Amino acid sequence: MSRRPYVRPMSRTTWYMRNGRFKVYMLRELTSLLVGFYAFLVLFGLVALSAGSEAQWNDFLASQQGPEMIALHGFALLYFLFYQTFAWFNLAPKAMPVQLGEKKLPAHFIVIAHYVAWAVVSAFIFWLAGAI
Amino acid sequence: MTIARKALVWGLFAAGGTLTSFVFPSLIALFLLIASGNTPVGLEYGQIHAFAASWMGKASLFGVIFLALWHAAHRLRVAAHDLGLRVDGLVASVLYLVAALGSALAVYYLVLI
Amino acid sequence: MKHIQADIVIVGAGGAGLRAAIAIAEIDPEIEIALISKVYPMRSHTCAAEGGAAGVKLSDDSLEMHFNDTVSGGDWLCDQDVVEYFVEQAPRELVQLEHWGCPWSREDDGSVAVRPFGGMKKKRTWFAADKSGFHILHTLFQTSLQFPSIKRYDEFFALDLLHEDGRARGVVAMEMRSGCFFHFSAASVIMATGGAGKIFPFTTNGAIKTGDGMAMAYRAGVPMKDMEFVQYHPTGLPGTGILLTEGCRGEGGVLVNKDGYRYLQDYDMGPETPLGEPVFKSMELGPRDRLSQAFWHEQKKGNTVPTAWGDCVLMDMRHLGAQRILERLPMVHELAVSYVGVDMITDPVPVRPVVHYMMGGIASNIEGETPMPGLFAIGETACGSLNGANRLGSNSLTELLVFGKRAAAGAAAFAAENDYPREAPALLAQAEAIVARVRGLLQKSEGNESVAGIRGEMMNSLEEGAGIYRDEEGTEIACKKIAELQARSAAIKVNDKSNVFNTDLQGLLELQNMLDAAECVAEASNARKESRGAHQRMDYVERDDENYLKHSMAYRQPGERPRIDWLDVTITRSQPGVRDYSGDKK
Amino acid sequence: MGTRQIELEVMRYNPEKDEAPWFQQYSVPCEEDWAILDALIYVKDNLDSTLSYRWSCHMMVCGSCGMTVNGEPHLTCKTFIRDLPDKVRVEPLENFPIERDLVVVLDDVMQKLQLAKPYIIRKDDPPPEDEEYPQSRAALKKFKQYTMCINCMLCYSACPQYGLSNDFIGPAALSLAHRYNLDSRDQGKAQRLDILADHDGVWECSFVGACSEACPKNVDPAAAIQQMKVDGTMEWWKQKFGLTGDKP
Ligand SMILES: Cc1cc2nc3c(=O)[nH]c(=O)nc-3n(C[C@H](O)[C@H](O)[C@H](O)COP(=O)(O)OP(=O)(O)OC[C@H]3O[C@@H](n4cnc5c(N)ncnc54)[C@H](O)[C@@H]3O)c2cc1C
Ligand code: SF4
Ligand code: F3S
Ligand code: FES
Repeated sequence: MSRRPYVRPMSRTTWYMRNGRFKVYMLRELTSLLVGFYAFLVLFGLVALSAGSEAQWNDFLASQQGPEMIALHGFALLYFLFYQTFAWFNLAPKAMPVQLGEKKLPAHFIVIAHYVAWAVVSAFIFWLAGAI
Repeated sequence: MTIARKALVWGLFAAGGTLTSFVFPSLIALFLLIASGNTPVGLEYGQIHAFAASWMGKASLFGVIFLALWHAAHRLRVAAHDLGLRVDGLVASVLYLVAALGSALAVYYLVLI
Repeated sequence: MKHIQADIVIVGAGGAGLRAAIAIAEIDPEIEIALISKVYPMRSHTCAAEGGAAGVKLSDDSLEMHFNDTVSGGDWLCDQDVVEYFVEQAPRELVQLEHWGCPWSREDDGSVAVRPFGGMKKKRTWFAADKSGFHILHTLFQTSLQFPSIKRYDEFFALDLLHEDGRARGVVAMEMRSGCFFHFSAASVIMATGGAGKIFPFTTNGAIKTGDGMAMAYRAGVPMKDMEFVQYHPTGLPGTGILLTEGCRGEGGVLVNKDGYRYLQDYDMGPETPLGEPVFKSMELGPRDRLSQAFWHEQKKGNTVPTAWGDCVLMDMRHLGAQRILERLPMVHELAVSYVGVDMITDPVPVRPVVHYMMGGIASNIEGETPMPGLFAIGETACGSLNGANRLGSNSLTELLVFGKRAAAGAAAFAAENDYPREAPALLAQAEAIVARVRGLLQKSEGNESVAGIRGEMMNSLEEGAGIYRDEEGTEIACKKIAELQARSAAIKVNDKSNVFNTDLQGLLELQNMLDAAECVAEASNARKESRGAHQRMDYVERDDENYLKHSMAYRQPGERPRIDWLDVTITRSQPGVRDYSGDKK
Repeated sequence: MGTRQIELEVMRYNPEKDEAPWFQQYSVPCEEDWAILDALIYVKDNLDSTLSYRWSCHMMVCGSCGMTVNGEPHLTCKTFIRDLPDKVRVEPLENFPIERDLVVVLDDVMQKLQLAKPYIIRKDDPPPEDEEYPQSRAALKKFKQYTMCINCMLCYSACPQYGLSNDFIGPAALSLAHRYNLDSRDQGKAQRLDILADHDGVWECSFVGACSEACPKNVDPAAAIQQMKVDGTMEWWKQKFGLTGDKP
């Protein structure tokens, strides 16, 4: 046979370095580490709470203080906002398009609706936490 | 059936993604407040304990932890694959197990409160 | 050489070939179909058709009117029994496509919408925005995927027809990816290889439209009918030749010259119609031959607009407004922006006539039968005499469907009735000879001519000698030139010696086919000494029903000029009359 | 109109001669309004007739001319010289085996289109042969976007998940299935979901989104796939609660 199709190898471990879009994708996927981390952090809080003593809880709070914690949470907040929250909202209209009659609701409407809902949810959480 | 399992896994993943996108920024912000020594009143022992003791509180805390863990586990599984770790069965078992364990612990401690 | 046995071989998987394949599969799933195409089916040029497909739909319309429009549009060179059958079957075929999922544009009440088209007295062109052919082709292709009896041979280049005792018996094809030769034998063969627009320099046709099927049949002794009738579409983009569909004018676009004057009123298509209110069969909704000829005169008068790509007139659509343009004509809007940098919402677009469609082709009849038993021809490669001397826009997509289906039935019946020996040594020898010819081309190591060079000369000589207007002297020169090029093409050397996807070799094979088609066009233009429809002679300006109400039939005579015969036109109820394109106003 | 000299760097591969692909340079005098395809045609006609590539319509509708231009998948008849630097690298589409020069092997994706069952599937009888299905403009709008796919396969070339595993059914085939699922005339959704919501179907997509960015026809396959995931999930719950008689 004269045919001999050539298969270009694709690196299984570093393919995402090929272009900016793929790098952003990997950064986006890695927010899952933060999600896991904070889920466990909340769990630790629960452990402290479940002991039933104020001291334990305060110890937990104290353990969360300090400049390195500020740096960690600060970084996490920004990273999370850009690569998880905003990314998720921006992609939402693709999964859940809204069509009213003959017109598709423009994607940015759906995105904006998400931001509004997010503001409300966040305000509620802060209110619940007594922060506002 | 594969269809069924994947649909369930993905459904929870998507729910977790949506939930964390909405809730986690505030959650992280609260930790930031704590870190900078400005713990809000609602997180002082009495109030937070009361919240976690209520049914509503328990349910929402569990929901957040469970969905977040599930979301993280599933996404890490995909990321592991993307990074070239091609032992999907093992990776999935470990990650989902951790998520399940975390969720079970959450239930245990919530019941204790 | 590999041998493939089928009951029916279809060459070409465009609209016509696919429609036929589906029809056969529906007639009897036991019939083995080999569907050969030099490109993947959805790349076939049917995908480029924009405007739509004609079929009577509204209650104020009638089969009679569609018949009359088609026959007068074709300047009475249509076979009227064919037209009668066509107009009757058209609506059913279009509904059939609807059932198969074609995304036709819709009216408010959920019924399929129709739009006006040039030369049509009523709105009867079914459309899917401005990608009608694309949607038809993809609907057919996707629908065909459910029939296991349709066995596809994609990217197989058919080389020549096999025939024995005057009967078609199969084809030889080359698999492009391997360079392997395949001998397909079958009881009937359907040619559906599309047109040959690429023999001209400016055309709306894609690279694949090289007249292969015509040439294959011609070489096998089948006559080419009415090859002098080449349709120029009046509104192609300069440079690339990309089409701006007639739908643009159907929606209300107008043509103006350099002074902003709607010049069509000077060519028997007036009076001027109000802007944005097109009137059926007048001004911009006149037939294509008339509009293209009007351009030629404007150019002679110096009324055209000079552009970087040559002389043009302007199509003004600004009054339609952004919304209508973007909803109904999104693709042409994008094409004009991309290829000539003009936004039709804010500016008029430069356009010029470009070669668009071959009315002529393999001689065939109402059944899709050719004079060679067992050989059927459909679609643009065929001349079933629906279109006469000038095709009306949107009739040909429907033609693919109506006669694709009809020929399928004929081919299936022929295959059933005519048992044939499966082993045929004579055919094998024929096949070997065909392969040897192609191998010879590939192996030749000397030669000072090139495919591109000869192709260029062929295109230019046709444009000059057999363009919108013709005369004795010009066609004579063109005939000689084509003959000379045929001889010179023997000196082409194929540089690429590879077996795998050798497009250099393919280019040469296509060029040979194009030269055969070009020979027919030039010779038939030379022979028809009258003016009719798309064939306009400056030395014989009148239509001559006395002598030329006949189809020209070109027969190949190896080493000599082809013999041109004449065949009577079938007339059932409409005697030749005057083509009136002044709307209903006069 | 001026011409501009463009250095084309074209990937060549002749399986009968070359061990591996390599690059060949051509210097092409391009007209300002040319697309890359025109430059390739110039090469074929004037410089080197042995270069192989696919093309036909030159009007962005046949889907033949997809290639990798400066690292990104493009239709070469839609990629204009005016938007490119003086040096342009042209390679075959990524993620497909190279047959020859710029021509890739498409067998895999052609098979996948078939998996999508891209035809109207009915449980009820269709209307009589001279009657249309009524379909409102709104119902048409619902799936129209997904009918625009020209099968150029740029999306497969862009999608890393397809690159990593050819088992993935992939963006165009899935969008095609979605197109029929959304068509008001079709009743075959359950059948399609059975195949496509299975192992190598929609779930293999990790929503990289590159497919939609590459798509020259704004089909947005990424959206189709996410919607199918939602559909698949809903269908699963429906089946769980016996809300659907759809199970074949
Ligand atoms: C730009 C444009 C717009 C048009 N718009 C309209 C319109 O609005 N309305 C209308 O009615 N008509 C329109 N037409 C005309 C109409 O589209 C064509 O006449 C029709 O599509 C031809 O279809 P077909 O099936 O005969 O051939 P094609 O679709 O051209 O298919 C030919 C097939 O033959 C195969 N083939 C060719 N040679 C070989 C070979 N050697 N070996 C193997 N296979 C081969 C090809 O691979 C292909 O599959 C338009 C034409 C053009 C160019
Ligand atoms: S979805 Fe877009 S990119 Fe993919 S094949 Fe279709 S048109 Fe091409
Ligand atoms: S790029 Fe691939 S991973 Fe999904 S969103 Fe598109 S198919
Ligand atoms: S050549 Fe047809 S899409 Fe580019």
